[in-house]
Amino acid sequence: MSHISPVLWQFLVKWLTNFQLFPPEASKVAPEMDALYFFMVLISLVGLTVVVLLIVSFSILYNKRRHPVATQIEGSTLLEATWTIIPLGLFLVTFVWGALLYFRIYTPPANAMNIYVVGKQWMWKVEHPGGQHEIDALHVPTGRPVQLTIISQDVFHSFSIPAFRVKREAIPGRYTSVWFEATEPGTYHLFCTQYCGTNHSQMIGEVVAMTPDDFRKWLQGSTSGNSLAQDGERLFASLSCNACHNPSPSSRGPNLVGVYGSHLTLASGQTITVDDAYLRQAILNPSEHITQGYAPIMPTYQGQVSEEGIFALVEYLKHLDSDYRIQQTLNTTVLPANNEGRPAPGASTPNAPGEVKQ
Amino acid sequence: MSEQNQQHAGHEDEHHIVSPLVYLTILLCLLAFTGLTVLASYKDLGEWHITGSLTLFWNPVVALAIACTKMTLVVLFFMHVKYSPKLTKLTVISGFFIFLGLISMTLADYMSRAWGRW
Amino acid sequence: MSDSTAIARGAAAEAAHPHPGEHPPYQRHHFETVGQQFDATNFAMWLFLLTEVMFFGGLFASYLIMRNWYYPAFVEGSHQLNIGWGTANTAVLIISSFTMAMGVWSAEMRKKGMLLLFLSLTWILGMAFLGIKTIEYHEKWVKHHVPGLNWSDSSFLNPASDPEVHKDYPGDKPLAPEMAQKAEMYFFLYFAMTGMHALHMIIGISILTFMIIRARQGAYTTGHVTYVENFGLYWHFVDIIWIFLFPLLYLISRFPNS
Amino acid sequence: MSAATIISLPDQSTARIPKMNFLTKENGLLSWLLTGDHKRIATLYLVSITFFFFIGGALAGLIRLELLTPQNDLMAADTYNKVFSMHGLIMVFFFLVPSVPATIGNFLMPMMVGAKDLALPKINLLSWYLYVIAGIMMIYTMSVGGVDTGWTFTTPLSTHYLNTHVISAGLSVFVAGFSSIFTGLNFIVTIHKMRCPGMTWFRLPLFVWSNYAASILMVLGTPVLAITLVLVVLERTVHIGVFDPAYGGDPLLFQHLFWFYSHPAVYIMILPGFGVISEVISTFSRKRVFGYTAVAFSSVAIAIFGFFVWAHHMFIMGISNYSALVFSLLTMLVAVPSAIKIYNWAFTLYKGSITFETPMLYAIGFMGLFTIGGLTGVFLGATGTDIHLTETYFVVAHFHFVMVGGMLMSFLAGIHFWWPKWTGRMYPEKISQLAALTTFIGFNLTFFPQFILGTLGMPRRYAAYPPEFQVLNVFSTAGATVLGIGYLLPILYLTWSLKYGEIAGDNPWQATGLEWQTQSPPLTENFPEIPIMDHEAYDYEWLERQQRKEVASV
Ligand code: HEA
Ligand code: HEA
Ligand code: HEC
Ligand code: CUA
Ligand SMILES: [Cu+2]
Repeated sequence: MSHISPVLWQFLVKWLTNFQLFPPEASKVAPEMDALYFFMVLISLVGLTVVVLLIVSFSILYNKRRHPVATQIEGSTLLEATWTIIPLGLFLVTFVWGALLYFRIYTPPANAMNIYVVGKQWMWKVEHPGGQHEIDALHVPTGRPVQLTIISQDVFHSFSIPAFRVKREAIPGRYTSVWFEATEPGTYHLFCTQYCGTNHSQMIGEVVAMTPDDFRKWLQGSTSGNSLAQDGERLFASLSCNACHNPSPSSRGPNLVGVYGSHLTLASGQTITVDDAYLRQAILNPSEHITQGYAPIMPTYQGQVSEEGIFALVEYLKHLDSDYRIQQTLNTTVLPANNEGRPAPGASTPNAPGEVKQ
Repeated sequence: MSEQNQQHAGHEDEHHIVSPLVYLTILLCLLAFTGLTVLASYKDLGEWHITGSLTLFWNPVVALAIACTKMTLVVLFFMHVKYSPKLTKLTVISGFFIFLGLISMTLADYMSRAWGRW
Repeated sequence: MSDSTAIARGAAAEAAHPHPGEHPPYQRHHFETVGQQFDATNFAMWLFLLTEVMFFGGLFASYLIMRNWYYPAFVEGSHQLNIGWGTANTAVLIISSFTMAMGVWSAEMRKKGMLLLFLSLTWILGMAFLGIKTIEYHEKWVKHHVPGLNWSDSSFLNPASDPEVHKDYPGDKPLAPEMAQKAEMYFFLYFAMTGMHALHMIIGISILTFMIIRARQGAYTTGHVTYVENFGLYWHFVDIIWIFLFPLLYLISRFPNS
Repeated sequence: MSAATIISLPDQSTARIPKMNFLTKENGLLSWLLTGDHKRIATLYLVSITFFFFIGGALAGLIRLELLTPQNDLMAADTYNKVFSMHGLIMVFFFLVPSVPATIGNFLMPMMVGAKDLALPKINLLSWYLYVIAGIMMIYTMSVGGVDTGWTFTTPLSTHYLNTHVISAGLSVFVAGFSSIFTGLNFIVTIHKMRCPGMTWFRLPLFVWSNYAASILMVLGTPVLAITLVLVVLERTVHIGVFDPAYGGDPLLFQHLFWFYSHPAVYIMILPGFGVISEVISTFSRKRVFGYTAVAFSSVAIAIFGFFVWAHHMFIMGISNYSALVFSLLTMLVAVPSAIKIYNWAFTLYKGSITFETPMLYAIGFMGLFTIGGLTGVFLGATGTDIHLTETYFVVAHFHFVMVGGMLMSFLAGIHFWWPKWTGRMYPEKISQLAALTTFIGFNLTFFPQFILGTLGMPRRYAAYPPEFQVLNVFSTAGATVLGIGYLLPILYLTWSLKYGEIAGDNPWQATGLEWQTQSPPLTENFPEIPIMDHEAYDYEWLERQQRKEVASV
């Protein structure tokens, strides 16, 4: 042992103590993903072993010295059918299994709490509905499904949390989403996995999964004062959206109360369901989809609102379920101290009167 | 094997020299179709609501159908594919097959997105 | 090739080498027979056209998707095109395809005069096409419809500012600014597609010039029509591309859903 | 290794390399630069791609050195990005795509079908010139500062956000693409139209079949890449276009168009290699390839299905879930023909009479490594696991297993196998066996740890990484050094053998292909007279009869 150089020795020790084959399983889907992964490892091993066994045994048995003259064989339909059908069957099983998992990871449950993520060169900006902002970090509670709504403000990025086995591309100009439910409190890697230019490898951070209690504490400790929806409300007023979108019968734009989740008929005759992505489009490219019965007069807000601002507007519109809110905004640009409207999750507590800062 | 034979069979009948009369007929057809497609474009041919969000407009459909017909005429007669060996026919068909694969599978992705654009 | 190699490629080739076994001068050394040479080059030309199909395929795919995204902009963009010129150009190109086919026919019939006539006609029609295209491009330039280089949205922000077009399309409404911008995308694709097509025309006309010179020396009327025939394929292919560009760019947006 | 061998060389004391052959036919630089001879063009290609391989390899060395430590200490992040981008671009477009088809394929295709040359010799030469022009453009790009888009030119990064030399790199790949289109086109025409009498489709060597399939992909896929790159270049120059959302475009459209080429391209990169393996396995087990028809058709099936799986590179990129489903299913289907091939090769050994010369060692290495590479491709093709594994080192390991463990191994197998035909001389057997072993070991050491890294979540294209990944990276770098030696050896001893190698004679392996029935190096016209094919491919009994006849007549 003494002959091994200390560097090498240290190295080996380090390796043996830290050796892992897969990252921690810290989310609900992680064990499911790993089950499929190990199933595939297993069939791969079987397939590979068969190949290797065949090669090795034939190499020994039919070595030229042992078997100087080859016996010519055409082929064998039966054998060939065997090794067509068995791999095909196994591949199809992985396909179905994989597809189930894929749909699971990319179909958020209805009760998921929503967190917004903006990727930019080279950082992740996270917006909680409660108004907490984070950079290159994401705090989430355990035991609760969390949906991420992701967008990039410049190039492709990709939001990856290996310990949760989830990953989703951040695409410029479009929302994507992914969800997970953390199970183990802890700190995990957050990577940008899509090559995005110079500091791609610096676009990393950490995901902190906390028990619901800790999470609540954290939310309170890191509040910025007003919720995302309130930010949105303020934007709604300052961009004078309410000039057109108000409950008065003479308003030029449709009333936006309850618009989220509703079915709109467009001038083209198409019907669509209003979701986050539609709201974003309606603000940035209003003329692309004109609601039936309205003139295409809404101006574009491209270049005037940041992606975070749009998130705020979207969050506001999502929770806009009574005319009262609009009335309020209409009447005064000073925010009402105690607003009605369903408060955004996690945002209720910090909103004491007078706390609103501009 | 079959192709080997056909390749040679090809030589014998392949150099079918198309008569100028055929060319002239095709030319007239093509010009007529050009006229037709322009005329058709000046008329609103309406639309067909398949389901709520799927609507088919007849104008583009007609225009593209005429274009396809014209293409077929050019390919078959001016380019002699009608008189060409099977191999040439197969080549043409496979080209369009892959082309349609590109277009249709790309468009299918766009159309089946939950909500992005489209 | 097998025994059937002796079969010459029809009357034309037969006359070219009356003594079997003696190769005509245009037969390349590595081919066994003229027939094989003809088949091979002809097939190669077809394969090349396949690559061209796929090459334009990328453009067509882009166009279809963008048109569906920015439908109003593409509609009004296309209203800026002059269907008269487009139709004229389509006719010109179709006729040139006809003259090209006749050129091939003359070569096969060994009519040097006819061949020269038809090749020259094709050449003239090709130039006419490019001429008309130049007029159209020039108009785009004058109207500031050249994306990236000389662009202004005004015709789309306010269609009435463009009385000539507005007269024909009174239904055109002012586009919202961000949609009007997308008309630039339409013209980008318009220039990319017609430009790529025009490039093919220019290449074709250059080859045609060379062929006319060679044809005057009697090159293609000795029974060796491969070159003319293959060029014909290319020319017809370029025609076909236009046959699709014409409706896609000029015609199909005349009646947007109202 | 076993002492048993099938090498049968002529008596070295009397043997001479034939005076008249394609190498000696004409002399002088011009006779090479203006040649129409497919064998000379193949030689030109061989020299050029070897050059680029070593550039690409040196860049790989830099990558591995940088990744030795978690920090980016050897070079700036920017430089690292340029290094792996150039590594990918050069290895893919300037080495692997032309490797087997444009060199070995060019050399053999006419001989295997019994023709004097490819159907279009001038186009063939043009293809090499295009390659050289593209190569010069790439070297220019590299010398003025390189490009850091990754080999995938991802928009909008490439169109809007970088100020490196995207345009010259893009145009270079554009030109290289046409070079490969012309090679493919030439092969298809040659296979259809230039077969010698009696050479029916099902008497063709499997090498021809698999190159045929690859050529279809080249002819139909590459133009889409070409137009895509043109659009990228236009977008960069006129600042309006269809890919960049800032101009209203759609970056996913770029992904669709790019992968429409680049997935088929991976089969362009492997199918010709499959062909080499068929030839080598058959020759060294003295047996007809088991299930010839299935192996032949599986190549064509891969080519056809291969066109319709491209979006498996985009599973997490926001394509529709239903699309993902379809593409995943097709990916599974396209994997099956490869499985068929592997098992058919394995069964070719059954009741054979096997020897283990270098090409065979490489071929066996290929079978193991390609199986691993291919099966891990299935991990990525399953939509669910792809979410976790995509864009990590798992993908890097996957494609190095198939490209380096697969195609590069088969390229080396082919080079050794046809070296005697090409140069008339044998390579030194013992040292080359050592080289084969070295590459195999080095390869596994380099890339196997990357599977684990990828599973652990280490992202690809990272100049710096969290320290806990270091150990495996150190293994990988150590392996790359061994691998580098493994690749350096052949170039040394092969060069040596040009002068000092034993004289090979016409058919040192006692192989059945038509190319072995002519002198080595072959005549410019390949055969004294056009052969007549009167037996199946890999008919070793025919070969024996033939040899008996020859002996009798002497
Ligand atoms: C030579 C090149 C080559 C080849 C042949 C392949 C072959 C395959 N590839 Fe690979 N691939 C690449 C080169 C290649 N790939 C490259 C370069 C990338 C990355 C590009 C980039 O992003 O930079 C990539 C990326 C890549 C991805 C995208 C990953 C991602 O970015 O998320 C996927 C996903 O489906 C994939 C799948 C496959 C599959 C299913 C095959 C199949 O064809 C494999 C088929 C083979 C087998 C399956 C093995 C043999 C089978 C057996 C022996 C049977 C076993 C028996 C039993 C199961 C019983 N590849
Ligand atoms: C044909 C294709 C091919 C080949 C042969 C190789 C060969 C090698 N590749 Fe590469 N690789 C790619 C195609 C290929 N690669 C592609 C497409 C990418 C993706 C790029 C992207 O993300 O855009 C990639 C990316 C890539 C990465 C990931 C970079 C990243 O994502 O950050 C790594 C890291 O280990 C790597 C390593 C290697 C190594 C060690 C070899 C070795 O096999 C090379 C061995 C050869 C030599 C070493 C040369 C011979 C020896 C000498 C010249 C002497 C000098 C040697 C030294 C200084 C060591 N490659
Ligand atoms: C000039 C008046 C005007 C202003 C200012 C305006 N809008 Fe609109 N908006 C409209 C009209 C008219 C429509 C319906 C036609 C359409 O879909 O474009 C509309 C549609 C919408 C829709 C789509 C929902 C639906 O029912 O059609 C949303 C969401 C929306 N606006 C949000 C906003 C936001 C957020 C702002 C401010 C940042 C804003 N609008 C400012 C006039 C306006
Ligand atoms: Cu952001 Cu990589
Ligand atoms: Cu792929």
